[in-house]
Amino acid sequence: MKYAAEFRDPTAARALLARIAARAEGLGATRARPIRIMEICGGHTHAIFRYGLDRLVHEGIEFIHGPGCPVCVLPMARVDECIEIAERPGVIFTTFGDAMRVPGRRGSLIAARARGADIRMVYSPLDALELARRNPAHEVVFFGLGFETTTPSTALTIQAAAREGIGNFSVFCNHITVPEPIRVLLEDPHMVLDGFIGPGHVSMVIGIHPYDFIAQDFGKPIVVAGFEPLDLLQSVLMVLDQIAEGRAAVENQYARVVPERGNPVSLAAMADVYERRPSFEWRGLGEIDASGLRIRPAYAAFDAEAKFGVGYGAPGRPAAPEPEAEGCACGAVMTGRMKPPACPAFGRGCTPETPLGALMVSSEGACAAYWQYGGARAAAE
Amino acid sequence: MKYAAEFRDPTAARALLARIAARAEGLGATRARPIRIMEICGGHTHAIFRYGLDRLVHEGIEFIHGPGCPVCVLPMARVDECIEIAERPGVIFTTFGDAMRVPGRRGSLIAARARGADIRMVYSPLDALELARRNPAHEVVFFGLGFETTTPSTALTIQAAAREGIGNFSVFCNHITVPEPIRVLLEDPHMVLDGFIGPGHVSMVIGIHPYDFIAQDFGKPIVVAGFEPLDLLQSVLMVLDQIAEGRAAVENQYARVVPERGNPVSLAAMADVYERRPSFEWRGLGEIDASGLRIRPAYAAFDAEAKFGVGYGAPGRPAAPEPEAEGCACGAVMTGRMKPPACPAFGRGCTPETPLGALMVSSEGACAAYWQYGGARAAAE
Amino acid sequence: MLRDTHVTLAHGGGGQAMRDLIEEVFTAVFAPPGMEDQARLEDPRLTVPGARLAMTTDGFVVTPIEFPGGDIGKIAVCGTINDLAVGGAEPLWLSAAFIIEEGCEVALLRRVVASMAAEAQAAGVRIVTGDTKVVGRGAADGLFVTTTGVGVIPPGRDLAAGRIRPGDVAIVNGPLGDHGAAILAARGDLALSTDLRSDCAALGHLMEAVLAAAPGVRAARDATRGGLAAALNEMAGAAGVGIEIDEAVLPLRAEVRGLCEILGLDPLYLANEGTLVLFVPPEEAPAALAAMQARPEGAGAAIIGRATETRPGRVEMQTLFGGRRIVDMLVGEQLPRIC
Amino acid sequence: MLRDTHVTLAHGGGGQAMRDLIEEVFTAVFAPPGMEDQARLEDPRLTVPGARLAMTTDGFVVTPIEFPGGDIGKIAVCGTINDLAVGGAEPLWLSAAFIIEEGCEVALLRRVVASMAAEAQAAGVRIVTGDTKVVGRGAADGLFVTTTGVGVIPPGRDLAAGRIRPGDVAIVNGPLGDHGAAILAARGDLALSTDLRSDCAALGHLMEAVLAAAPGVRAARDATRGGLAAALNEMAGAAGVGIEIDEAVLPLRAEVRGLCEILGLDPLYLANEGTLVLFVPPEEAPAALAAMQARPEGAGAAIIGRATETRPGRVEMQTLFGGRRIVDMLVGEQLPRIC
Amino acid sequence: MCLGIPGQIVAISDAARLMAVAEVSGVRREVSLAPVVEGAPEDLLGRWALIHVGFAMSLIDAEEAARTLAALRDLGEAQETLEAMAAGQAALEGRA
Amino acid sequence: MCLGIPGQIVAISDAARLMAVAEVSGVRREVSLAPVVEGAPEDLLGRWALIHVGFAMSLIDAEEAARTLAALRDLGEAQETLEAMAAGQAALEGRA
Ligand code: SF4
Ligand code: SF4
Ligand SMILES: [Mg+2]
Ligand SMILES: [Mg+2]
Ligand SMILES: [Mg+2]
Ligand SMILES: [Mg+2]
Ligand SMILES: [Mg+2]
Ligand SMILES: [Mg+2]
Ligand SMILES: [Mg+2]
Ligand SMILES: [Mg+2]
Ligand SMILES: [Mg+2]
Ligand SMILES: [Mg+2]
Repeated sequence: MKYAAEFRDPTAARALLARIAARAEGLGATRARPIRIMEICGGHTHAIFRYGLDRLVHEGIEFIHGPGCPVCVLPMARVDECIEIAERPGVIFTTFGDAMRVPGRRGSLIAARARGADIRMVYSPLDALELARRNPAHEVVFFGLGFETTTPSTALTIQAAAREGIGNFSVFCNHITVPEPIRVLLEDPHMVLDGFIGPGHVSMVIGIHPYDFIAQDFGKPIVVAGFEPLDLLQSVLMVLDQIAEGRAAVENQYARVVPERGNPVSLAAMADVYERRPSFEWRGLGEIDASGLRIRPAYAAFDAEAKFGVGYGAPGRPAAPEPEAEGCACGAVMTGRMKPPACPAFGRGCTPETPLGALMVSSEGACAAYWQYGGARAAAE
Repeated sequence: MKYAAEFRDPTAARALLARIAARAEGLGATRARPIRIMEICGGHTHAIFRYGLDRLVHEGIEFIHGPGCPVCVLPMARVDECIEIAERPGVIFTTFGDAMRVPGRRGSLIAARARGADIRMVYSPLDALELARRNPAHEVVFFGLGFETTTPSTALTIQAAAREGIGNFSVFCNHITVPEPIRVLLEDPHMVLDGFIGPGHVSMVIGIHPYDFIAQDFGKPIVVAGFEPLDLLQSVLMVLDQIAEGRAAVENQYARVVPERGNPVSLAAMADVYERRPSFEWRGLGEIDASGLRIRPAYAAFDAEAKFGVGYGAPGRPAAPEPEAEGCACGAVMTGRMKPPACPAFGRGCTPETPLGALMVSSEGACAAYWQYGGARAAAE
Repeated sequence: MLRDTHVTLAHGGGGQAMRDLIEEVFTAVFAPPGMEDQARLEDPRLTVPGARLAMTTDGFVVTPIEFPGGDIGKIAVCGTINDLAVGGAEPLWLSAAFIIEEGCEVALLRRVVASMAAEAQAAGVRIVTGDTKVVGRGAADGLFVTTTGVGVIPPGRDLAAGRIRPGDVAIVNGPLGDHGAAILAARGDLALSTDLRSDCAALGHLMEAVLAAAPGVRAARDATRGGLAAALNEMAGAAGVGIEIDEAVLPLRAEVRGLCEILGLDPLYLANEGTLVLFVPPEEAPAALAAMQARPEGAGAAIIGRATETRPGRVEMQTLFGGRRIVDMLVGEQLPRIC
Repeated sequence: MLRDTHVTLAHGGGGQAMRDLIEEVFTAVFAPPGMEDQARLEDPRLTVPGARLAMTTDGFVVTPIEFPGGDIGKIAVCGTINDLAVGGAEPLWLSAAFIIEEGCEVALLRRVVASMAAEAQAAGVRIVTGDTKVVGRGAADGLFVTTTGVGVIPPGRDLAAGRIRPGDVAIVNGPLGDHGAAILAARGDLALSTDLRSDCAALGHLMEAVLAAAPGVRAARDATRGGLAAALNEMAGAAGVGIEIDEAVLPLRAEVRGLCEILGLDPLYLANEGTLVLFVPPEEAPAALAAMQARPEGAGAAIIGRATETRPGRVEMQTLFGGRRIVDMLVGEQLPRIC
Repeated sequence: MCLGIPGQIVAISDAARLMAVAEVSGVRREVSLAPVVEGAPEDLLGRWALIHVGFAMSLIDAEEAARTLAALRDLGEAQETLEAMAAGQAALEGRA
Repeated sequence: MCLGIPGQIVAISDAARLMAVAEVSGVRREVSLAPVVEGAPEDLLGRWALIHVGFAMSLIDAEEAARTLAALRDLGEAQETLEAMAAGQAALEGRA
């Protein structure tokens, strides 16, 4: 696979690992006092575990798994609202497969489908729109989920629906943005992070400058990275180089895909279709100001919240965010203060089959990744 | 079974058969020159074959099977319209099982259901109304089919729907009336009938006087009969008695169920809900003036023809009645000029599996009854 | 561990959830021999010279899944045992394959499995292997069960419809149409209620008792789909004989009659799930009838007619009223006739 | 005579329509022995002292019913033959039970039946008995087929997962995940198109060839639902050994890799329908591999790993990148991960 | 066929909506009494009615039924006498 | 995970709606070129793009890719030299 296989070469990996080790030694990093690098993005978390990078890098480097999995941070209330919509007669509810297993108070979308709701997995919002074209007697709702990488596709699909005048298509918008929770993490007085690996696919849309505040305001290095193992290792090395050199800058390891200023078409579509919500709830993190997007009134005809009267502002909706489940340490894990196996629920009350917390829900959640790839259990043996 | 088993007593039957034979002899009836008695009603036709009465009565008595099976006389165009309605998205189409097999140009309701239409068999129009209550997001259409016996039940159901304000219920009205086709038959210059057995269940609603014209205008005896075998034999005897005595009157053999003036509640409901159509098509008989009912404008909200824009007067509907299928002799059989096995199609092109004509469609059609109970094939052996 | 109350697609996905479902709901109750992909079986009766192996399969799709007198599991075990038994085979082993609709209650599955295990045990048969598949909501109607049975036909035994001779006597083991009528009422869409129960029963022991008492039995059929009419027509056709039955002696419950009157149905075409018809030479008829009546599943047994030389392949009925009519195969499905 | 182009409920009603469908579509092609309710069978191999009877069943529910490389009928025959073959049984007889949705095309049924007959003939197996049920529109997904297989395990042969020992070598007969990937693409709801074909194949002859060349084969499994990962985990658990596989040598087609990248899937969990994994003592591994590679259905055979003493019950993979990871059973169903 | 069947009113299920339970040979079904009710629905308990498509269409007149039956029974008895005579005659002839 | 995957634009399926066929290891899927098209859609034939949820989100910059790869390759070659030297050293030590 071009532009992928080349970035998995084990020989280059060994070289990078050696350099990383040398840098870590030079910085005096040890298992007890590690350099803590947060990979923000769930895709990076997944790659780290899939390729075993956490066990290959020098023991003085610790990966902290950030809040960048849109599935993990989806709060219960939003899942409940999905189900509420999906169970309306005549609705075809479409979603990425990722969201099917996320638990709400009345169970997951899988459970709702098993109860009879017409819920279908699609690969693209364009496929949902096509379903709407083909099923004029049904209302087709697309579950818009994801960070800035995914947001433009939903915006472009809504624009297409508006152009074609498709009246039976709407989006239940749960798009969220990456920079805001990072700021929350950095403002936390218990913050222990030394640097960041930035999500390359988000930056392919928004460019690298939205992260300037990380370097400028908080003095932390950040490298926007690709998703192959060599991309990740190279980015770790670039973060370590900055630390060693006493610099803090936004650097772009993923220049083959990420333009410095992002993608103008996507940015324009987002600006046209969406506006910021005053705040949005993140599972495990609570309400975060200006961290979510909603559909502008001009596109209200395509807004499932408006069409079905659900979501923020709907009558009877609880104002306060959902408290974390009893015994769940997701907040501590997500802010880097605890490793998954240290959570008392890990592998006991909380498994991928019966997730208790956000991070066990998606295979990109830190706890699920620990579990799936056996890091935890192997370590426990 | 009370009021049923008592009327199946073989000893009494033998007595009636003996009296019938004596009367037939007395009247000089022979196989070659029989007395022809038409049982108007399909229910009577069915009972005659089920109990083998045709083979038990004196050979000088010939039963002629009349047009009184609402399923048999349902024209292709109306079946097509049923399917057109049933295939609309969101429609639950309900019908008595009787109508499922009747062929239209695009096949039967069974075929439409197999293609995906939501078609359900019910026992009562009240069950269709209940489906409408339970499925508010669907339009539930009831296929109103039948003679005066059945018409009041549909009318009472529409009145109930109107009282309760149920907006998703409507009736595709195909109710027809018995007297009009009888008049057509009697006006036929080739008419060969000597008397009639009248449909007892129709008279339980309309009373016996709507048949006065048969006796008064055409001089033919008619006896309104019950449905058990003794009822039928007694009625045959009563017809023969009239003939022997040179009388022509409307008599009531079925007084235990049929009040002379019918049922006032049912008659009022029919008058409230229905009005006569200028004419209606009968399979095998063509258009007959004032022989069908339609829903009055006051109940248009419950009229599927109005709701879906189908039926008489709909744009594109062929004005002329469907010509009989090539080689089909239904018209001749239905008017008593031919016996089913004499039809060239009988048992060849036309079987209950692949009915060509109306009379093979329902098990109450004369041809189907001949087929099912082996009259024809046994005779042929 | 199985925590779910309803089956989801995960339970058919080949992963841990499926393993849990299979182990806790199925194999824990059926206790099949070994856990390989195939059961490995031995029985001395199979190696007797002249013994033949009998094999039969049926899919079961009944709605509702549980009904008065049984459930889909009970029918699935009884039906396949009966298809072996009517051929004179001693049933030995069953397989059971489940197709489960997403959303099916686990508790329902447990009840069905328990019912199968109980029925199999009572019949002296083992459920030795199985399979489960889960399909999406709307892709099946709750639960389908397919059972396959293997049995052994002792040397020298040969029941076959083709062996029926004119004069042979037709016997049924009980009232007709109970299953079809009970199911029709239980479905609820016609809003009829009755106290009827399905006749669902395993007839292996009954057949062995009859064969012991009347070794000359020519042939037997279970009168399932298409009812007595279908079984008799099939036998008349295979044997090239006529069959004549007498309406007056047909065992029929009053409620079955009532339901048929209300819906314009003919009880001869109603399905049974524990009713067989067999033909015996006239001299063995009393012994066969007595052997049936001595068992609970044959308590209502009756002689209903006989094979004739006239009209080969044709079934006729002497009506209660003194007439005669042909009893043909059903054309199409039997639909309620009302209007 | 069968005139309909589509199946209706009448074809399951027990009457003439059903008889026509069964006779013209099924028995005319399968030509089962006799027309009783049960097949009556004999085979000299069954009466050899020490021979055991093997029995297995599977329901098949694949969507779409026809797909590149096969159809539901081909899988139904191959899958059950394979479940017999991986236990060392020689497949003899199959039953086939069809659950058909109202509206199913008769032409499709004919193609499926022809495909089953051809596959059975090629595998040297007879389809000896069957059943058809028709369910209403929406009560099944087109067509389900349940096959049950009976075979004979020659005396002395004993393949069982419990017999795997540390050091035994794991061999697969060809590329992984072709079936799962081909089906996912063929379904069309993800709008992906590929040239992939299902690996659907009967492996009875392959197993016989391997057992002839390497009689010491310990155990085999067909890696169907849950993929290679499920088969290996099951074997590791049954044998109480660890299993270690090497990502670098796993046979995988480029398109399967591509599809997995696009949808965030793991090919180890994709279903196969003609792929088995077997364990042999190391000294017999070359012979087993050669015997496989000599046949078309084993042309892509490869040694993929071995049993170990460490971590009993656990499957681990050496990653391409030099790391190690646990290959666990799938949790729930594998869902596309996209956003 | 305008299938109608005699059923007995055995319970009132919803007096306001004139719904009752009718029984035919042990089979029960809810039916509307609308066509036949005059006073209180309860007055119809135990009565027989002709049931058609979920409605009690007509009350069965027990007296009329008895009258018809009596006539038929008389015919039947006359017939039995005739048959007995015929049988006696045949027996005599057979013996002769 | 914002799963994105490099795919090659191999056909234009609907130029008016900016739809094209992208191929990843022989797997084809229709995608929207909206985010990346500037001139005629045909100009993108043969180009590689980052595909995400049915959209070509970003064109892959072949030069940048080559640059990154070259750096990694240099590292790798240096590593191989180092490893060879280490192996030689180990061998020498082993012999010693
Ligand atoms: S193990 Fe479960 S509860 Fe604990 S941190 Fe992880 S996801 Fe949260
Ligand atoms: S046999 Fe068929 S075509 Fe001929 S009269 Fe009867 S129904 Fe009509
Ligand atoms: Mg069978
Ligand atoms: Mg059977
Ligand atoms: Mg049977
Ligand atoms: Mg299986
Ligand atoms: Mg019975
Ligand atoms: Mg199996
Ligand atoms: Mg299998
Ligand atoms: Mg298997
Ligand atoms: Mg069968
Ligand atoms: Mg393969």
